[in-house]
Amino acid sequence: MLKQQSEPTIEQIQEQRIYATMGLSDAEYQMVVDLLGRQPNYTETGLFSVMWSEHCSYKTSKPVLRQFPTTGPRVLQGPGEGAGVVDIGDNQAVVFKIESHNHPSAVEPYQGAATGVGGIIRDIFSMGARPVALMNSLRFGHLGTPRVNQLFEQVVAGIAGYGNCVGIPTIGGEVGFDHSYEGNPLVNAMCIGLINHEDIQKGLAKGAGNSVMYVGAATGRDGIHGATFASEDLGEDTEAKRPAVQVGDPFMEKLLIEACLEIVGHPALVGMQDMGAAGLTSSSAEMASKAGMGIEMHLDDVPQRETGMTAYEMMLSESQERMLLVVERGREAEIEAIVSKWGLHAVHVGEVIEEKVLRLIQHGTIVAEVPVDALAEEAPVYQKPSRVPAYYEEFQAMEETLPVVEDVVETWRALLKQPTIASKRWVYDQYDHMVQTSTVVAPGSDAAVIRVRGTNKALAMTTDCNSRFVYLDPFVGGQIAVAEAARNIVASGATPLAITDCLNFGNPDKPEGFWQLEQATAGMAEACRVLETPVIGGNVSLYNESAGKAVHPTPVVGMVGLHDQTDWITTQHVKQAGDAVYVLGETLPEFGGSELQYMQFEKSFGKAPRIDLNVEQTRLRALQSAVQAGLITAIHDVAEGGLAVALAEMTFGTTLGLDVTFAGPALHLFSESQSRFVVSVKPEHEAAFVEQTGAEKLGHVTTDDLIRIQTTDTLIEATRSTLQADWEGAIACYMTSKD
Amino acid sequence: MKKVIVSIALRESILDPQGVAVKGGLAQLGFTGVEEVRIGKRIELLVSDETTDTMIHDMCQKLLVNTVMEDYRFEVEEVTTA
Amino acid sequence: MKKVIVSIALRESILDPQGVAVKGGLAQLGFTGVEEVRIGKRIELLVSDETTDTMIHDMCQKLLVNTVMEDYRFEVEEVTTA
Amino acid sequence: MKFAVIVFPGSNCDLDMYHAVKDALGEEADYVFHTETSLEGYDGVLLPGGFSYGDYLRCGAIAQFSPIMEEVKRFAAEGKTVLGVCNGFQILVEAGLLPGVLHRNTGLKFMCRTVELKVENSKTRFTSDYAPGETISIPIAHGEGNYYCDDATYAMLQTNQQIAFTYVDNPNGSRGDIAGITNKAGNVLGMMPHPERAVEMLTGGTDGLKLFTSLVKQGAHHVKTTV
Ligand SMILES: Nc1ncnc2c1ncn2[C@@H]1O[C@H](COP(=O)(O)OP(=O)(O)O)[C@@H](O)[C@H]1O
Ligand SMILES: [Mg+2]
Repeated sequence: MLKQQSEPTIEQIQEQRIYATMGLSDAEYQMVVDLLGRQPNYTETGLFSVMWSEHCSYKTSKPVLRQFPTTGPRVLQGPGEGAGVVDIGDNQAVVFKIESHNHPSAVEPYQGAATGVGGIIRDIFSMGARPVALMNSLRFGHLGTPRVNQLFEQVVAGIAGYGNCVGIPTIGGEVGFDHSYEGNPLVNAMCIGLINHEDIQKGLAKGAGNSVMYVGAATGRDGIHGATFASEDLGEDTEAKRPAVQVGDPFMEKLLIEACLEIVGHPALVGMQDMGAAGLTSSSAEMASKAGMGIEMHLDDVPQRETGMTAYEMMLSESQERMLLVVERGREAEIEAIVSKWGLHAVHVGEVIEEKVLRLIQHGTIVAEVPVDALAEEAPVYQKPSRVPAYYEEFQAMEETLPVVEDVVETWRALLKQPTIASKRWVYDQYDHMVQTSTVVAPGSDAAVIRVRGTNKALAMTTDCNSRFVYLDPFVGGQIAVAEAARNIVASGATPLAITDCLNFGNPDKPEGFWQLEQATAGMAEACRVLETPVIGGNVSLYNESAGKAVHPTPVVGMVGLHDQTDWITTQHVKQAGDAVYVLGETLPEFGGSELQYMQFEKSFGKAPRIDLNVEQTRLRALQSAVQAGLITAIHDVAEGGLAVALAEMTFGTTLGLDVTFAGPALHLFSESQSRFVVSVKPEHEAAFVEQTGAEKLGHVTTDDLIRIQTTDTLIEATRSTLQADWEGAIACYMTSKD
Repeated sequence: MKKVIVSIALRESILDPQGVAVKGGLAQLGFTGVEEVRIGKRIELLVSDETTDTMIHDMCQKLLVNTVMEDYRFEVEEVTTA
Repeated sequence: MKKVIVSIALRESILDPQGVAVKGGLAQLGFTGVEEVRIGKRIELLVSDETTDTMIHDMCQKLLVNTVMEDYRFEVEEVTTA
Repeated sequence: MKFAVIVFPGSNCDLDMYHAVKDALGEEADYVFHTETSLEGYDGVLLPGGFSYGDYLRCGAIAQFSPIMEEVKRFAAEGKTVLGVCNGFQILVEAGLLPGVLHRNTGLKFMCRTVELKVENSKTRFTSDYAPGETISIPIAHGEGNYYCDDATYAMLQTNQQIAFTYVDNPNGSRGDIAGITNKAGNVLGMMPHPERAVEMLTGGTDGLKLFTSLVKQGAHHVKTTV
């Protein structure tokens, strides 16, 4: 049985530096004392510790995030709310955001991934939008060891379990495998929603006297600030009181979605926000702070799943599937009527007050009272020192050495079996990617596409980041991450609109770690400016390290694009024999960070491939006009594994083959030079296509079960069905093989 | 041959959405006297006589039980083969 | 207050794919002496003192158990509230 | 014809079913909430897919006790059309309107893909627009679609021609490759594949549409003969 622990006193917090176990530095504690004009009690210290954590305050990353362009003609809401909003015409808008759940997934992969999906969905519908699609971006260690296989299997199952149950199609994503993620997998989830302009909600606690209402799951001791329990004086009970794993309840989420979206149009609703990280604390403090008001909360009225919870525990709990609503005074019953139809309750837990404080009342006494702005706005911001890492200088100084490939066809086959390149069907077969019956391009092509029901428009979406390039050269790698996403959007026939990003990095307190963050975001910012894709929101996940080793810096880009007409939707698969095959973009001998290099050396080194953003943008524009002119039958961007892999992938799932000639040595077929596409075109459109894009002809599509590539030094041939079998079976093979 | 019955339950503090839904279902059926429902697993293993308790604990901790969220215990019964 | 523990198992004649997979998993871990694995449910109910055995059978047959494929039995324990 | 699309807490293919009827088929449809008790005025009832009550405990187990289900049973007993897809099928089975049970796929994983079905019986009111033995492509999306029944039941299904659809390549371990069955009277169909997801070329195919057009033809016929 749990023994009720008495909380440390105000003096103990200071003298024993208990605040430090919660993650506040000495200077930050002093700032709190100054802001309050007194020492904080235990609950108050807890409020500051979570609100001033990196996760909530972005105290380390704010300076680098300021580089991002966040506005544009279509941007209706940039960073700052639950999710960004972009106009798509006809009074409609698309709402999207990506978020990480790396650490919870490392501890409990199924629930960690599931609750990651649940959390990002709430960000979308708390804006008032109907969630219409989910995406994800995953990174694991080298597949084939029991530990990595189990993480991969459970994370995918968790994403599937949650998304399938709530009825939002998971229509795409990416999975990468690299030693750098061995001890620290990455699990990023993205959600996309649709909304009418007038329904856009802001999480504002306006109007003194209005009711603060709690809807959703009861609060338990889930995910409470782990650090707190590490303090020694908790002794025996530490194990039992260890922060409990957060369990997702997708059924509850589904009810919340329906209830909240029904409330969105209701005049009695003033504001709405989900309880994400730091649960009740962040939702209440932020809603009040943004509205220039305060909130008084009666903790005894908060629905509780466990008995004897302290104010500290309730405020810091990260129980899932909870929403906080502000409702016009006197009209609570109208909201309750809607919510109860869905089997839920809207519970009055507090009121909006004039005084700009968060005041917590429990058992008839005030247990905490702090200025809301101090919590939500006045967290310190740090400019961390930055230093160029030795590895980078070494890589930059390296002589470019070409890899040696003895048997080109064997290498080609081996690359297609690399889990990062191999078919991800094993993954997306487990996701319901069709529910809501709007999926036009399902997983398996460059970007996924859903139609916008009731219009002739469609939305394309992708998540991308080649972290090996970011590791080799964060600035260039950051540019490439954005450009690659744009390529995938354009390859689907759409116009890029905007991005959301998830910055997965190591420890920023190490100057070399901060340098990576600084450089990568600078590169991304520049690419966003040139490619005209503003950043409308995102998430930062730092300290992704295990045993002192950081993961490859992984700034995942989630991009959404728009098709004004569904006729423009294009996929990567060739459609008909006789079509001409073209390549756009120059192939150079670039192998730093390539899949070939990793396959041969199990590590990445050297220089990242170069990229010229202006060339990229010109090429993207040219392709878009070619698509819109109806000149193109298939487009695929050239990514991991180079041209050899891209050409093969164009034929997979079809019964067609290719006969092409490549004006370079066979080795260059595996180069990962940037800004390249392979395209198929009907013979009658070749002239117009070449004129618009300047593409170079490779050959044509055939009816044979054969891919034939003549290079300047070798003729390479393989049957499509063999290559496809290699590519299709690889992941399942890794998952069933005994190691 | 021995029969091992492993009983697995979610830790007390961990949310059991299934249990909550089943409680609701029972209430809908008119069984209102049900305070709480917790859903766990019951795994029956038929093992060779050489299997020791330590080995069973090992199986539980390595595979059968998710020790981050679940507690378990087991009983062993002798099985007389006909 | 009484605590009811319902044990639910798949009928013997029905293939238990999960059990087969777990057996394979155990073998992979080196536990080769495992002949068979069957995975069932264990439901714990906290019920009012008035709840009779007939009522519990009723709950099982109406909701907790699908009698087309599952068998069940239950035990009742008294709970002393502190 | 006018269809009722039943909405249980956790249903999530209700929207798809509704649009299949309204937009692709051009007939009338209403959402009917699970707490309703009347199906007056409807010619057919559609139980959509999803995860009613989270599919906690067993798929469809809790939904069978929703207030509307008494009325669905009455409706079925009157010989009117009831179609349960995916979770709807699971609910019909749990409610005893169809025999057997659906349990975990043998591969233990949720599967979402388009599969080929064989129309085993094209004489039902749900399949009359299909050719006998026709092969059609329809999406599946389920983790527990593995149909099981005992030998006697299986023999009965065969004798009475209650097997409407089978899988060409069994994805989940279903007994006799069963993908969909009717009740003995032929007015209740349960199937795991989603015909409502195959009604438009834009979203992947139209092979499911004939199921709905069959119903409309039969409905029109039914109206004619009873007036
Ligand atoms: N985690 C995932 N979830 C869903 N779909 C995925 C996932 N990973 C990859 N896919 C799908 O597999 C296909 C190939 O992925 P990828 O090789 O990353 O494409 P690209 O290099 O064009 O970005 C895409 O359609 C993608 O959406
Ligand atoms: Mg691509």
